[in-house]
Amino acid sequence: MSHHIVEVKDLKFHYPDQTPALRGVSFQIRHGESVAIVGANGAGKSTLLLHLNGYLTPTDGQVRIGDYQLTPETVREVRRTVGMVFQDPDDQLFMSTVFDDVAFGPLNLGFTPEDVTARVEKALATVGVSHLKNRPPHRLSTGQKRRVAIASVLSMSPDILVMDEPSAGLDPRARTQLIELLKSFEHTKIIATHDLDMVVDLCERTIVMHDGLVSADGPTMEIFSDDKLLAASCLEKPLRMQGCPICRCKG
Amino acid sequence: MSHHIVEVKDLKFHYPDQTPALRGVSFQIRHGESVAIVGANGAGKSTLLLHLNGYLTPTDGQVRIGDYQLTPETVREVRRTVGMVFQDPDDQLFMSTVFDDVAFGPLNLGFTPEDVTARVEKALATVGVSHLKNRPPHRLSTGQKRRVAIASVLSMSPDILVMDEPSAGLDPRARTQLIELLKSFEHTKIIATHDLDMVVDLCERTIVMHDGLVSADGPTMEIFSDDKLLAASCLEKPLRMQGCPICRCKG
Amino acid sequence: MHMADALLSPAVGGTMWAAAAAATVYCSAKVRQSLDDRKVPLMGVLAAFVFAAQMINFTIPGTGSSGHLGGGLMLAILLGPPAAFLAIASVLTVQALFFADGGLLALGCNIINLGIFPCFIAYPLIYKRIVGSHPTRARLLTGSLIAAIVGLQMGAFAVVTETTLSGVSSLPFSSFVVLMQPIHLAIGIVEGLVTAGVISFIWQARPEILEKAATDQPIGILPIGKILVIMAALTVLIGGLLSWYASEHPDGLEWSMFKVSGQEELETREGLHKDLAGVQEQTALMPDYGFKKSAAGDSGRLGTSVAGLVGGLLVLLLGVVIGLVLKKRGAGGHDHSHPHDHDHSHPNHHH
Amino acid sequence: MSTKIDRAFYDIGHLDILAEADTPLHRLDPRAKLLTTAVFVVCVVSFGKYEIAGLLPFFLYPAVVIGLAELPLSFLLRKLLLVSPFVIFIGIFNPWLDREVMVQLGPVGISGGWVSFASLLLRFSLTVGAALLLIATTGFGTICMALEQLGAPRVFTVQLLLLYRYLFVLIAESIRMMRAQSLRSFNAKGRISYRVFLQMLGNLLLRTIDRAQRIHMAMLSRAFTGEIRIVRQFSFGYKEACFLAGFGGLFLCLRLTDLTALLGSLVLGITG
Ligand SMILES: Nc1ncnc2c1ncn2[C@@H]1O[C@H](COP(=O)(O)OP(=O)(O)OP(=O)(O)O)[C@@H](O)[C@H]1O
Ligand SMILES: Nc1ncnc2c1ncn2[C@@H]1O[C@H](COP(=O)(O)OP(=O)(O)OP(=O)(O)O)[C@@H](O)[C@H]1O
Ligand SMILES: [Mg+2]
Ligand SMILES: [Mg+2]
Repeated sequence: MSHHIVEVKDLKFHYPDQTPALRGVSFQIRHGESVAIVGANGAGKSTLLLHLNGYLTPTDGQVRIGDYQLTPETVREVRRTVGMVFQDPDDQLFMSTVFDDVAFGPLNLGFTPEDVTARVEKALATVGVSHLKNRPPHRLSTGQKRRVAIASVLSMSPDILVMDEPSAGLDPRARTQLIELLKSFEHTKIIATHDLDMVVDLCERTIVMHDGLVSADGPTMEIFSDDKLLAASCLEKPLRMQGCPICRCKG
Repeated sequence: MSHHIVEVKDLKFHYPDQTPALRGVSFQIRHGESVAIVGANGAGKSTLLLHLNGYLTPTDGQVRIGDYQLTPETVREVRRTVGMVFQDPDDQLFMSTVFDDVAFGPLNLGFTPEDVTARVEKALATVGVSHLKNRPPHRLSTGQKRRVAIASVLSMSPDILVMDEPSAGLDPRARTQLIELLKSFEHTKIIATHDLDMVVDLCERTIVMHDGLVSADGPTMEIFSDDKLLAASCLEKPLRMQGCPICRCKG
Repeated sequence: MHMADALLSPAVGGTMWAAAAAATVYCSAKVRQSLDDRKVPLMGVLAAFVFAAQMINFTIPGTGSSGHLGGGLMLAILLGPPAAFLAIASVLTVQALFFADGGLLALGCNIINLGIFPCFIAYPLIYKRIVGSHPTRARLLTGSLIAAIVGLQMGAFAVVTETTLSGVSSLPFSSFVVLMQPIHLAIGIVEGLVTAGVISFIWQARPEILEKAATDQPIGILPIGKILVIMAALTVLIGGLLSWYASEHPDGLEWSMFKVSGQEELETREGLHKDLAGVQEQTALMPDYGFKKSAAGDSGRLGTSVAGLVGGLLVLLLGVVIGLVLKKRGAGGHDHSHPHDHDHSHPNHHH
Repeated sequence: MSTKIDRAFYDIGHLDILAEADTPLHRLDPRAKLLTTAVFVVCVVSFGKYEIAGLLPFFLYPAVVIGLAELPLSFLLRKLLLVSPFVIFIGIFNPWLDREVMVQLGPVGISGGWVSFASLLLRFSLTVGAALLLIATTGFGTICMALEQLGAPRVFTVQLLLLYRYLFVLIAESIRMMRAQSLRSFNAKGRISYRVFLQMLGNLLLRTIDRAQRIHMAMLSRAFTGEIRIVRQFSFGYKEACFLAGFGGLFLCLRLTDLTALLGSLVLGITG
């Protein structure tokens, strides 16, 4: 058994129209790590995440999650291990009430109705939206939807949380609350985002993608101090590190 | 003639399902001003913007744009004056090529084909995407789409640019480029956003909305130094001001 | 056009309901067999798309009226017959429940009229034959136009048949046909043009979508023979119903025809109805309009009917009073106002 | 923002909220309400073409339901007023074709056509009203589950649930697109030409298909195997049986006997 929970080796992927979205990506992630994936629009972040739960099948290369090499046979096991939170919560909340949505995963995993209910209650309580149980998702606010989307994944007790732009569209307060919530989780976390300030708060390690390749991989603070690297990857320093606009001093 | 180019007086609006989205909003904006509208999710920002070009009709109250009181008779003139950029560029780019999309407004305004072409070329050049002219919009990156959306409005030579979350979904570099681009425009600008750091860079004045009402209106720096106000409106200090040791002491 | 409960008799409505239910079960089984679980969300979301698309209207040049997408044929092209049939059926169910389009009993008719014809006749037998797997603009246009027109003509004819069989409308069969078919020719042309336009847009932008739709469906092995058998069975059923009705209620269909052609013979009808009155009292769930009508001049019957009216109004009044009382009682104990979701309640506040 | 569908879209949201109320009627097992509504509709449409008196007592049911479920009458009436144009269109031929005088009220002779037209409108408001009440006291999701328990195929009910869920998302999307279009159109009433219409629709469809793909991904990543499962706790108990038997019996009784005439002649007899 490998001590790496996620291992990606020389991953390549072409979309059907021949766009080469990933051109050879490799990295390993250990249990309990919290890793950010950053990079320009179109760098391949979302495409990479979709490989981690076997939704896309690599054109070339391998993905190993926990003890399993990702293959059509193991994909079910892998999806149980990897909880994926999508960018647009409307895509993820497809059932007609919050309860049904959060119960969807556990039911598919074959739990008894009592177990399912217990899991749903627990997941909703964890993200603090138990009172929304019977609401239809289309009547939730953006922040509430995001929390329910996270609960819908937590209810399957995944080992790894994979998230695509979790802070998009949230107002500043809701964003801070989300960051606090994610901080409180013990899961291995992999977060693709443009919100570099959230990365500073949440992830000790950052993988920079550029044009379908990993252009850097290291401690977050080191990455964000490397001006040359940032410039080459269409990134900038996190805002809080850019200096205060009022007193013009460096943070 | 008023010297205010935008004047909103006691604006109230209920959605058909009786959600009171605006509960009495008033402000004036002068020629050339750049004003941010900030507030929590659901505060009513987008709803307010949709009144500025007469898309929504107030339940009560008035909107005056330039010399025109907004009425069904003047709405044509008003829409020509007010260029609106939507949050999701996919909503705005509905034609099958970038050129057709940017030409859509001028054609409807009745310009000759030569004029239309000239306007399109100019607008595309202004936002720096002339090379994308013949591409279908659904094949563009997020940042490119955003630029084309702005061009599609610039081609009608509006006096006022109204934008809803222009920086959403952009990578850090694209965001900075957008801010620079917007800075270079001489138009009166009204920008609804959660990106308070962009507000600091772009807008000398900020209107804070809370629950369908204006809870503050003043110079951006003053607003963002008022911790109590921010807390009451579900906001936080812009990120760059959060990291500053000097301002933190002040705050 | 949607059939409505109010225009239906229980016999016709019930028969069509049974047919629609059978078709739904059949198509569900087909979709499950295909084991393509990608289709599950696609069907639901495309069905929702039909509603969204219907909000966008275009102006038909020179007429001042506007046209929009119907959706049946387009769903068939994108999803294949069985899945498209289910999607159409779910669109119609939502319309029946929320949009006051039709009603619950008429749902069966609507599912058959607007689902079977585009999915199992117009698409496989016309559109697919004309367009084939290598579409050109011209083929797409011809195929969509003819398929849409034929589908809607059949649907319209079914509406006329069902309405006439039900006997609630006085509109004679033939003039009803003359009224409906041309209207639906126009609707069909619009539908065909829109479908062709949208499909060629998709073909240009993302051909792989249509290629996938065209190849992965079990459409090639779609049992045309079976469908023809089902259609034949339906025809026999409707035909049987029609003739049974015609003999049972001569003043339904035939009388209407006579009236239009000016061969109305009141005397014979009178006689027939007296004979039928007894039968009709026993089969109380069947329309007994002939009976009431023939007795209209009779002062005794009129007396009863005034009494009936008075009694009916009394019960109605009683109902209103009961409703009000119940409502008052309820209002005492409950808070009526449903707080609107202001979309800014941050869940943490509720911890 | 005033097309029929647009309006109906907000009404759907409103019906949704009504269905969330907590009254004895709302708590009833949906199957009982569904079956009762079915009996109601069949009884109503089984009346003869010229029946009016017999239909009136059937308003008892909506009155009781509105009362028990504390529904806003004005809202329901407004929805009813959006009478299906088709019914009017077909029905209005009756007075025109069927002119034989049927009822003589003093000097005024009322033709069979008018009587049958009135009857048609009564049926219409009863049947459509019943459907609205069902939705307003039950909610769409619950009705779908009831349908399934009554034997509807799973694939079909799942369609219904997904359709309903994404109705809101997609309509909001198309409203935003029309908004963008109309703001750059400048002509009166936001007319859309065929060419532009096709491109809007095409783009919307592309986005819808992409969305379906993302939803599928979301389903797969939650162990979806082609089967949608739901936990539900309905029980068809004593209350439900009473409701169904009580109202069902009442409807059949109203249909099969001439109760109203009896009551009416009783009253007329006393006063006369
Ligand atoms: N369905 C698709 N078909 C073809 N090409 C695609 C598809 N989805 C993405 N691409 C292309 O693949 C590349 C990587 O896209 P991806 O969505 O992974 O980028 P990203 O890093 O997530 O960008 P963003 O920050 O904008 O979300 C881009 O060039 C994109 O245009
Ligand atoms: N079409 C609609 N129908 C009913 N209510 C609506 C509609 N659109 C918005 N609302 C409601 O109106 C209020 C104001 O919404 P609005 O979209 O203006 O907020 P916002 O400030 O733009 O929020 P965000 O920051 O999330 O974009 C919210 O309570 C919202 O739920
Ligand atoms: Mg992405
Ligand atoms: Mg908004």
